[in-house]
Amino acid sequence: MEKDIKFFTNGKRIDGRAIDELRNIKIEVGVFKRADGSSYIEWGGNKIYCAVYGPREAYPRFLQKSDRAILKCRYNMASFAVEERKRPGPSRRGVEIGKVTQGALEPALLLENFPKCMVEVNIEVIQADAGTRCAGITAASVALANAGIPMKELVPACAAGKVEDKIVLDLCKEEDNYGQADLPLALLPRRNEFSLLQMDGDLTEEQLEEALDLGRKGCLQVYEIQKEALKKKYITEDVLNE
Amino acid sequence: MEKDIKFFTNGKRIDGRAIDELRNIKIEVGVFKRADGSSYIEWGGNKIYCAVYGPREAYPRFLQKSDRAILKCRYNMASFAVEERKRPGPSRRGVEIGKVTQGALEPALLLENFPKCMVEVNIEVIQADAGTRCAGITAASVALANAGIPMKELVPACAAGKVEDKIVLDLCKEEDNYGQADLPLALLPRRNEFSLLQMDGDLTEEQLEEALDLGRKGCLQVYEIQKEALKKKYITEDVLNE
Amino acid sequence: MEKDIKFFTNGKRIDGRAIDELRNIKIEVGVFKRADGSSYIEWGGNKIYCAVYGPREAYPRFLQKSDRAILKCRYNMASFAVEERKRPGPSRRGVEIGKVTQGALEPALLLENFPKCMVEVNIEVIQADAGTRCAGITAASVALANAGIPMKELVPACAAGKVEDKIVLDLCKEEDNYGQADLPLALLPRRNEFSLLQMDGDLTEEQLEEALDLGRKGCLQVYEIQKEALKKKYITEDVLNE
Amino acid sequence: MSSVLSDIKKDYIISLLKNGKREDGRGLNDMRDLKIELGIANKAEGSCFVQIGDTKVIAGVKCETGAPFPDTPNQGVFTTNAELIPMASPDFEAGPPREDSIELARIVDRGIRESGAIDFQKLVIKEGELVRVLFVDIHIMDYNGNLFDAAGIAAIGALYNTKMPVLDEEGKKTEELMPLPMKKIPVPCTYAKIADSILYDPSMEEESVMDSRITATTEDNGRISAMQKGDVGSFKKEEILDIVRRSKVKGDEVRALLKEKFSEMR
Amino acid sequence: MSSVLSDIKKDYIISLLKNGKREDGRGLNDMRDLKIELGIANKAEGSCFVQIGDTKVIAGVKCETGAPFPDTPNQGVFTTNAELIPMASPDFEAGPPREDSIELARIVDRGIRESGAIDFQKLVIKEGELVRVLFVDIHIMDYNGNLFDAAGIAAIGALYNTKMPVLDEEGKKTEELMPLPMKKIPVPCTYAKIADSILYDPSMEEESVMDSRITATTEDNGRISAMQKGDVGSFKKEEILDIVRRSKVKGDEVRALLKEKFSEMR
Amino acid sequence: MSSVLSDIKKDYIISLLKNGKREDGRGLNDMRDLKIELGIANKAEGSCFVQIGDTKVIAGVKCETGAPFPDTPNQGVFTTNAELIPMASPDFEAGPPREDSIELARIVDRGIRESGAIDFQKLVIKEGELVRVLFVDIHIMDYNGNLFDAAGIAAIGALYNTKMPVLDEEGKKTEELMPLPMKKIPVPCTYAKIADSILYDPSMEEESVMDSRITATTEDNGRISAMQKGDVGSFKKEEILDIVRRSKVKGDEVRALLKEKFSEMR
Repeated sequence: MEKDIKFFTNGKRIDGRAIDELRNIKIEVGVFKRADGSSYIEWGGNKIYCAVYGPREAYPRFLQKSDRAILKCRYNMASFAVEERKRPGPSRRGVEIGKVTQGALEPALLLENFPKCMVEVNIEVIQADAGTRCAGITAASVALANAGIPMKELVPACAAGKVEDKIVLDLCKEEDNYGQADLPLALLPRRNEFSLLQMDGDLTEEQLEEALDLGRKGCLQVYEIQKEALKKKYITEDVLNE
Repeated sequence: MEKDIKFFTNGKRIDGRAIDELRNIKIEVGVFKRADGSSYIEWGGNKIYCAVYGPREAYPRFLQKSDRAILKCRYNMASFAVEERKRPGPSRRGVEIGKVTQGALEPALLLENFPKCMVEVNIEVIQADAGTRCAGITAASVALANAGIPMKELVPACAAGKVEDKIVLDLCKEEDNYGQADLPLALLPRRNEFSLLQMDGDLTEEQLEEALDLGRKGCLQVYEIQKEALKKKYITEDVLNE
Repeated sequence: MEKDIKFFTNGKRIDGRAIDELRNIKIEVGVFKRADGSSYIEWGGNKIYCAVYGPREAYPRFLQKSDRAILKCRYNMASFAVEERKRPGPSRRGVEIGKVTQGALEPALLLENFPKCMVEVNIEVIQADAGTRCAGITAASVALANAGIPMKELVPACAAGKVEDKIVLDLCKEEDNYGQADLPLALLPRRNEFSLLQMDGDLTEEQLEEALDLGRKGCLQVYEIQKEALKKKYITEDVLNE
Repeated sequence: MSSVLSDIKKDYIISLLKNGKREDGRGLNDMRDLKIELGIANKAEGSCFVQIGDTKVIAGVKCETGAPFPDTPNQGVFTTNAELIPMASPDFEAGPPREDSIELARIVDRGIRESGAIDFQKLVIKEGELVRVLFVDIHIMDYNGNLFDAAGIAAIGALYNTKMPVLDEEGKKTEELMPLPMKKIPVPCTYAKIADSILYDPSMEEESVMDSRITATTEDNGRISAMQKGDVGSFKKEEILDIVRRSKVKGDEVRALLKEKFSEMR
Repeated sequence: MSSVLSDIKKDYIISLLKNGKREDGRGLNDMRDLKIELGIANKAEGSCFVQIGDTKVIAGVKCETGAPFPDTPNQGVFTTNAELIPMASPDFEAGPPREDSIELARIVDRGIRESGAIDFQKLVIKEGELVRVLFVDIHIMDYNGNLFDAAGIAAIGALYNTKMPVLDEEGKKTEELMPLPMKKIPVPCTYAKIADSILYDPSMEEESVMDSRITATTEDNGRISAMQKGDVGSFKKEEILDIVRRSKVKGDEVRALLKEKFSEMR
Repeated sequence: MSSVLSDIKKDYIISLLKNGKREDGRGLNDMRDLKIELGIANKAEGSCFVQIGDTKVIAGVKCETGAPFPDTPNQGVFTTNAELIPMASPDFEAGPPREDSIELARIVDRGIRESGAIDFQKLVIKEGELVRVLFVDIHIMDYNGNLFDAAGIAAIGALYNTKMPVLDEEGKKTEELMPLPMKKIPVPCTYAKIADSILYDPSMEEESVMDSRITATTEDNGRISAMQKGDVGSFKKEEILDIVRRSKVKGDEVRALLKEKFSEMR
């Protein structure tokens, strides 16, 4: 997995960023007609769409919960979203990401308002470039808001990582592939708790703490971008409605 | 797809037919005991069986329509029906042919007599030799009649095509593989409308018109053969019952 | 299939046994907590676990029988149970063995006591060494007893076979692979009838009779081991409960 | 069938059997009309249509070449597949019990493979590298009882009907055709046990009420090459030996018809 | 939709059509707004986003190399796949009617393959051994009627947008890029038949009540390269010829926009 | 479990936890009895049985040779599969939640792969052409909570237990056996969060009412090689750091038992 890469030049990272700097992020809200809520995110080289349906009656019936709605999250990568063509259809990786995405988003939603119902989140990656799961969660949270699903707070997500023994924010492709650790995080900003936490690589306890702190800062920046996108959507609509 | 083939010799086609001549067609009615209706067709080198079940209650339940029966058409090719062994089980090609077969047959049936029911058509190709979908529709229509499904009219089917810039009837294997266009048609004879229409290749508007006219003539000949087969079945049974 | 193997030396078989001698068999009862009944069998080089669940309501619903419980038997081989890794998941071989296992066990059970229910038998082969189906049936019958499923009698199973024109009991791997016939049997000891009977190879009528007789004797020895295992379980529990 | 109806039918069939009679008038040892037709599908290298009463089955053989299995480098490859297509029965439609078609295919497969009917070593083109690969595909067209015998007879018929291309030294197909290296004609005979009667060639009605089922496959020389007890139920030793004796006789009758068809073929 | 609601909607749409009107104010021959964007996914060798009204579709092309099919040793390999992902419609979720996506993919595939849009012989690297393998994957993102045209236009757009690596003599990728050997721009035009009216580019509402559907694919030269009647229903000869005539005109309009986009690309 | 019953059980478990107690009498940081047995399946190249309380898991390793992945020509291939077989739980029967077994396999896989436990470069036979291919298959035999730790420990145990054939220059197997090139012993420790308590090695009862779950994998040197939050719920930074600290201690205890077993093996 290791490769002879020079990750830092004059304190700048391989793509020119500072260690605590996010890639460019752009979020659009309400991009689809058919879905109840939707969003589009560009995050570095990632391009991801999200559509939300629901709440509606859950089926198959045996999935229904008598005290709240269930949340289904589907993460899919287009076959042409990566260098080597991916076989169309569900993959083991996609299934796992769908599962952790659900776990990351559900604590922020008031699903108890809708017993026996389901809310479906569909995340479609059109162009992949490291960090798709964080970008997908970020977009999904905005699409859920756009669908009017009642929520306690938005869920921003962002990875921290370790490269050449330095803790950095929001890994790019090379850092992800050849770095020392990757720590995708999702934050519940008001509760100040992490609802997504995965880690692969090699960290000391101190590095983990540093990475959690830096990742939290990144999430809070993403949070601002999420709010901006939603605000812009409302304002635009208000202007149009006048 | 092109090949150096001489398609015409002294005005005769590669298999000796005139341009508006069908291959030999033989239809048998009521060939199976278990099915509610059945038929067997030999059309040139094609050998195809058809069995019809129904009307009976449609399942799974969510498929039921409150105002009429649904028509399910399954087209299957035996693994040994073609030169290169076909993998057993459903194929994408078979799924599509099942779908256009259903579209071709349904307009002739009085499915509104049987709400919440289904009628199932099973087409099994034992030997394939160009034009299986038209032969299958032709056989299926006869099997539906044999099953006593109420219908407005029989549905004959037949392809027209273009070979060496000439419009010809009922393509044989070589003409199908190396010709310029293939136009499988199914006709509703009383309404004089086409209920199957597919085309691949290259036609001018004038050629399309010529092909539709020739195909219609072919369908009407097939129609006579269908009626003969049913008549023969009834007469034979009448004789046997005396 | 034939190979230059010397199957007998001084009247002893390739693994030192006499022609009517079983391999070592060890049965443990109640090895799992979650299952309603369970067992573990070591039979020669075979290591097999069995877990029984039920009776409980049968699903999917359309499988329910109004006059008795259904018996489902699942036979699975771990991917690492054989020399060449087996692909995980169900195999055609496993499906067939599950079916004959069900047919062998069901005549001994009083399934009519539990209409609309199902009893599930799960057989898991961890190490395979010829004769897994007989060992599985033997273990399953004990696990059914451990689960308290009412039964008329236990079902022991054991193979006979033909090697170098001699009828032998309980084939080992080499005898199974390179012998002349294999005859797995399950016995209903009280009725003195065979509820499993398969045969592949080449037998005369006389050899078949000899093999049935020898196989029956083997089954009766297995029967004693089954009863011992159950007795030991009860006694141990009684001692513990005092 | 509801269990009440089934019980009534069963009682009726048993009461007939007590007098040695069957619903369709046959004796316990009678087969329904057997019809065998070879070479009915000309894109197949070999094919066979078999009709037993109203049960109709078609088998086709396709020949390819490919690598042998690592553990049998000096043998051809042989695969049997059976399709219980919805054409044959309204019950095959409703989520067909896949396991029935697997059981059927495996029994037919073993009946041919283990009997040594085919000389697999003659199917080797280059040892360990290239061998003939045979596919037998069986289509159940009209299901009215006793699939096992219909499928088994159709498979062996299609194999004897097979003409495959002679290959040159490099393994390429030539125009010339050759038959498969066949050695034996194994024939399966299936019996239903109802109450204490054991009847040959069960009809669909008989199958629906039978207690158990057994198939015995015999060869020309009267030897037994395969047996399989199916479904629930059990058999006494004497019953099994009786079945084997009957199968030799009935197997010879079916073999005679097959041989007649094979000789017509030439 | 319940059949009562469906009937009411159908009556309303028909009453409008009697006066030559459509729910959304279009004429019978009008397409909704068409938007085409090329090169929207840079990991794909070619990509295209197409929007017709609120229907949104993305097509991506991936190029690999591999063995040709045995029966076409001198042609590249071409595969079309369509995904009616649950993102695009609440109905795609409930056990999606797989056959719809198969039909869609096959129609798009044939519309391109049979029209000779691609010079498949130029995709051969070494005859019989190594050829280019093209995958066109179509993602339906927002389903609001007329998938056939959106998917067909997206596929041809993505193919014209494709830059694939030039290969050296040994078939290895070089840094240089080259376009696909494209020859034609086939454009599909889809019509719904409702009562006796035939309307171009049906909306989702119109599709939900239509009697039948037909797609005609035309080329630059006004020739017809593919047709497909879909769903139930039937067409008179005159209707078919009328549809073909209309498709030539509408197809040219779409082609003009495609060509504009292609020229921007360079 | 019905939600009413679940609520009652949850209340009971929480009330115990307020006093630092658990249903089965353990402290928050106690593991149930751990039993490890190596070499329990002799057809596998390596195998391990792990029992944590009443949870029982078996892992087996099979070694083959094959081509490396194109993007890692100088590394062996490693695949982890987990089977939540119906033997282990009545719930696995009813259309098993496939995604649970995928998640389990992926977490175990990453815990071993990313920790550098195996020296993958030493599994190369001929760079870019032939490498060792390792399969770890995990069978859940009796499910009573905390599969993640049982599966992870079984996998690493089976890998250390593995003896694979030494290969000659041509890549052919010799009679000689060699161990896998193992470098580290990563051990996963899983915690349930219930109300505000965080308990090690949750039982099935505790899992059924937990708010969230987290697994931390540590190595000999006290470093963290993998973490995974599972299910719903969320964790404070302080909780995460506390979990990591506890995992170092508990991981060392499990590692000590593993090392003891490994040394017995020789």
